[in-house]
Amino acid sequence: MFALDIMSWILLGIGTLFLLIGAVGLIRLPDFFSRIHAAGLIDTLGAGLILAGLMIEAGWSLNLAKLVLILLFLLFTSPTSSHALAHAALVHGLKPWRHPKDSRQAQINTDGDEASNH
Amino acid sequence: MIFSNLAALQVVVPLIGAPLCTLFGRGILAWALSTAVTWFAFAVSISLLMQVLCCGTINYVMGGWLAPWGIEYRVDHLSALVLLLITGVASAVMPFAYQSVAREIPREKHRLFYTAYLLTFTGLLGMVITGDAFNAFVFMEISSLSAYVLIALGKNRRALYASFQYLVLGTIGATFFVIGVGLLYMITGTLNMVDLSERLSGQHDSRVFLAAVGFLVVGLSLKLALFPLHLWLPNSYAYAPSVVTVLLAATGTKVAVYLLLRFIFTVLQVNQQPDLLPVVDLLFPLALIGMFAGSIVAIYQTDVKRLLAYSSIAQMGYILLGISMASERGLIGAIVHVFNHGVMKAGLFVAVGAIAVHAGGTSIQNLAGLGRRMPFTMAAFTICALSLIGIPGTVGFVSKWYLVLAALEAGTTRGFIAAIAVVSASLLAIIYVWRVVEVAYFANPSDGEASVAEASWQTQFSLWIFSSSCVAFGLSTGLTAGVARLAAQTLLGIAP
Amino acid sequence: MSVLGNFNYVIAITLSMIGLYVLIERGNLIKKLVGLNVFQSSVFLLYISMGKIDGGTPPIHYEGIAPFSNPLPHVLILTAIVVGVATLSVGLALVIRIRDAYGTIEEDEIQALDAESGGTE
Amino acid sequence: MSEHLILRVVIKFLIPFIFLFALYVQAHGDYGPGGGFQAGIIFSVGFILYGMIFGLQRLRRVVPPHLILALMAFGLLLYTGVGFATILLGGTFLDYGYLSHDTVHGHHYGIFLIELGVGITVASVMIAIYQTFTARAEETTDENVGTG
Amino acid sequence: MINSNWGGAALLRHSISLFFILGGTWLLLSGHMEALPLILGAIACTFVVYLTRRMDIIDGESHPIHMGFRLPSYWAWLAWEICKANFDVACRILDPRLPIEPRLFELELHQSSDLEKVIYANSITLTPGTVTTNLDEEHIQIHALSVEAEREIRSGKMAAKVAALETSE
Amino acid sequence: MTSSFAIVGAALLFAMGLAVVRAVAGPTLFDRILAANSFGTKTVLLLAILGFLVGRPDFLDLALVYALINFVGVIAALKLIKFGRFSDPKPPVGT
Amino acid sequence: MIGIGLLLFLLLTATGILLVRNLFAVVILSGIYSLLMAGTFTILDAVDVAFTEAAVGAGISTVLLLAALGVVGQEDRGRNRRALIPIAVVVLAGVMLIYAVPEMPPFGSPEAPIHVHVAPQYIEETPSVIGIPNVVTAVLADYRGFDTLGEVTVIFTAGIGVLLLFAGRRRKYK
Repeated sequence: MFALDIMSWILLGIGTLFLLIGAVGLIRLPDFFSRIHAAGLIDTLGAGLILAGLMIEAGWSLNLAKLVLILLFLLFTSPTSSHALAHAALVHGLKPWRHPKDSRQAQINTDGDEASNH
Repeated sequence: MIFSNLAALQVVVPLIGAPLCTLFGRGILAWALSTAVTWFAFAVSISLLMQVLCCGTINYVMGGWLAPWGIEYRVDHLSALVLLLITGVASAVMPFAYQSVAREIPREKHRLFYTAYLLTFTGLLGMVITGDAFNAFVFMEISSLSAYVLIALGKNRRALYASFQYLVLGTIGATFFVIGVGLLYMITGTLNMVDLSERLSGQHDSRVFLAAVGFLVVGLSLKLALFPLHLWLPNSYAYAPSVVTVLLAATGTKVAVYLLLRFIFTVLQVNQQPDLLPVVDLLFPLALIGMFAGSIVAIYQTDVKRLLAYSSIAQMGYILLGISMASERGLIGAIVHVFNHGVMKAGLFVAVGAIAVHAGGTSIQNLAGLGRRMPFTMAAFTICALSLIGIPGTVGFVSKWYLVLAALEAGTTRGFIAAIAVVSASLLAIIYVWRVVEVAYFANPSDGEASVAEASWQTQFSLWIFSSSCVAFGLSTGLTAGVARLAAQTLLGIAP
Repeated sequence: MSVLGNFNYVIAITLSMIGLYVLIERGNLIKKLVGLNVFQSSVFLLYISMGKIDGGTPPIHYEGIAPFSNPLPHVLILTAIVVGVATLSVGLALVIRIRDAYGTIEEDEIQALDAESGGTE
Repeated sequence: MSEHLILRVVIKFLIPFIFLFALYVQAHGDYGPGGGFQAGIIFSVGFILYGMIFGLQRLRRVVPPHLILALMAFGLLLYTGVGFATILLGGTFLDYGYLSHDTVHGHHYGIFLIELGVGITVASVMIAIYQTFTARAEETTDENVGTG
Repeated sequence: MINSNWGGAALLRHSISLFFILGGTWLLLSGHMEALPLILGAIACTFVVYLTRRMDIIDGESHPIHMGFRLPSYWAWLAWEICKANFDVACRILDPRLPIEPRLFELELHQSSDLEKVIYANSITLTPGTVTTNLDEEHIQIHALSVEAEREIRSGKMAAKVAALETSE
Repeated sequence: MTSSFAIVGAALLFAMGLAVVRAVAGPTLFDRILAANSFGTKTVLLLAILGFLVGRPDFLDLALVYALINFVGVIAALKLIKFGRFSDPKPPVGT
Repeated sequence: MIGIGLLLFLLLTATGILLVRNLFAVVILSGIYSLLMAGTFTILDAVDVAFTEAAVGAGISTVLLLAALGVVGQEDRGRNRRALIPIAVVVLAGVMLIYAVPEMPPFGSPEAPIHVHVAPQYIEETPSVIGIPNVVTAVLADYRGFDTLGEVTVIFTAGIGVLLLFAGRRRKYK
């Protein structure tokens, strides 16, 4: 029993860690497209590990089933919405940020988009 | 079985009528169904009134749960009278509605229009009959939501904007009401009005209580278009379809007045709490300003519908004046005026609806010479207009008489001011009514529109019901003033 | 009892005032409706805060759990939420119609158009 | 249209489960959080998702507007009908105890039926509102009113 | 009813499988084994199957029963890949120098069915560091956070795994 | 065990705060939608945690609903952006 | 503690709604606001309400608002009313409520009037008289079933209203 608790703690801990890193990335990364990757961090390992930790805690019960359903649901929907979001942004004309050293293109200002959204 | 469930049927039958109207109301059926429902409701309200008169207050428990736990319907003299007004107006206007709706609303919308009409009707009835504060809010929203939609159906695009303004202000009003009810609930733990009043005694100096009173009064004042909060009213009345204007002008604001009376007297028991009297005192100046501002603005209107709308704001001032006196006579005046003003405004707006159809518009110029072209309509209009002034022999006189009596009876300076105000505002009413009547009877019609036909018999039927009751209730005051006296006594907690 | 002790109420009141301000002050009709939403839902918060009881749990009977929070505010607010969404949808429908009829959803422009097309006021 | 490929496949997969979940919420309102209203909303969300991905035309073919209107009225009638039944059986309006010999069972039936009525009305109203709004959006673009 | 180009037998098979999947889900959600909830569950599942048929959304795309048990083993592999990628991205975010070189690139698709394409695209998105931004008949466009992520995709390991899902039937 | 749930809850709250900041700050609409989406995921997790924290795991139904609703909201937002309005001019080609 | 955090976020989001000009962003923020509100409700033990608020506020309302934005465009041109009257109204109402706060029953106190008067009977009676565990459903559908009838009627009214506003051909206004 104690071993299970430890397992659950570890899973929750790592999950929380990834969650926080993802959230920091959401703020820290330079443009929309790279932020999607940070959000992906939260959606996959953050959510997955936390839910897994809870599953261990729930034991063999109905709650386990529900947690599995939630996880499955998240794993189906989150890439779909990420993809749709990225695609829409590209179609809409948002240009991905490139590293200054990495390209000869002029750097595209990500802030200029507000005005053209209608 | 039916007889013991009358209180429930009063609301539930229109409530069932609405979806039935959606399902089956093809063609003329929608109108027929609505007529049947409103007339049935009228019959029910008459028998409810008789029941109340013979055996006192009716309590009906919904779902068999006793009062503070379940929702209770409570019919006393006041609610029976207001129910009678609502059902009476709604059913008497149906013959007029048949043609008016056919003209103003596209055919494919009729079914939904009558559904919404019945829903408004249901909401108004529910607000009056319920004895539960939160239930009143729910029904308030039913009636308001359907009223917004009905107003927006007017032909002019301004109807849309008027309706939106009404929606915003009406929702603010309703939300304030909910805040007020919530605060009261917070310190008592109950929502039933009678139970509330019992449990509130002794808490009258609590700050929560005072805030609750403030929010309730402001919220309801928004709904009843008390003077500085009246902004939604003129446009809504002016641009709504005729039938809708009749129903709302005659009953919509009256129901809000009813709720105000209910809360001030039944729940808060202002008259027994000397430290609460400032609440009603505050109504006094507002009522005076409303009376004069409404009348004066009405004088300058060029559109008869708007003129009548501003006159409604002024008349609301009379009613609040009566309430602010918080005496038996004053309340009788207020209650009688609620009833009387409902009847006469219904008549006036039916007439204006007929004029709009036959004379091509409702601006004062359109009325030129109508006294000869539409003699019956204009005669009925004039009767109702005279009672708006308060000529003896009409209903308007009765209510103003009680108001002046109450004012003089008070014997204070304020009383004298009130009495003078009632008389002088009536003089202002003479001016704006005269402007209309003069044009109708003495002006020559502008060229071209030579052949204006008299309104159809259905319209005449509705119109004459209202105008003749203006005279009938003006001559025999037994029903209105008698019931109003009993209602006032119940409100004030004086044994009849 | 200090004001801070009723932190929830204070926040609910502040929120409702922000909502009310957006509702009254903003000229854009959609924004008004969003303000209305904020205003209403903060009133819901006020109600729900009353219902909370220290150490309580949701009022669903479950073996061996003692104090329940008060279910009545929950019921009232369920009804009020429904009323809120109904108002919102009718309001939005009106806004769309206004956009059709006037070509704008800014309050001052609508009023200007109304004044332009003549008529009283 | 490529975005549609991913969205289409995922949503096709999800919709049955959304419906099932809505019905579960409807049926288990007695035991846990939920009830007719929430179920109705979730149910309508399933249809709205379908409408968003597959277009209004197909949504209208699945649930034609006249059917929606009828269902709206039907839900409300079901609710009031239960109330009338209790009156006819000798109780007051909505006194479910009279629906069965055993009062507790009566309450069960009553709650079940009215929650069903709530669910039907709410779901159909939400679908109706969505259909109406999007239909108007299409019309507006057809006329090319622009953004001004 | 909307016409479907799916044959009657396949449609029936998918309907029945959907019914049982839904039934299982219902049991997991409900947990009440009394008669009434079970009857309600049966009614609910039938109703949902009816609705989905009416919506014309039952087919192999939405209920890939033909992939059978190969799917879970793919998921296990994918989970491990996701863990590795997560670690990589997390390091990049936390590194004070922020060593990212975002790039967009296109690849040719070798998967034949729509379903495989979708699984492939979603797997790419699910793996942090790469997001599918466009998918059409022959090409897939990907936004990657770093050169390494791009190289990983270009290696084609994942594409092969996905392609193996539908073969051999 | 409870304390560890509380710690996770607090961390989630912090992450949610960052998401709200992103949603308010923008700068593009897509950032806001992304923030809302990620916010939704965190709410789902928070609810699941809360269920265990309060000892009433039947909150999980709620979490499931949140996940669903969040998805719908994002799809609706994208739909609007992509078409500049809200509907397809013609139904897409069937399957 | 989590509750306080959520409340602060609510304030932050509401301020965002107040200040942000782009209507689309406002709608997204109002979606987040609803989610936060739902979270707060959960913490305050109102599970059913949280359920509904999430489904309605974050789901349906957002979809409807977005649908409407699709028709009316998403600019807030930002010409507001003269701010004096609104500020006065808001301050007045706010002060009135804040004034009442110190005398409100303390938050969470089991002795508050609402916890001793009507509600205890609901909680005690429900399992035996109505026979279901969820007290909220029992009160909603049974004790106060008539309120719920009103609620359904409100929704029905909204549906009828929207259909009525859009039925038929578009009318040309003068």
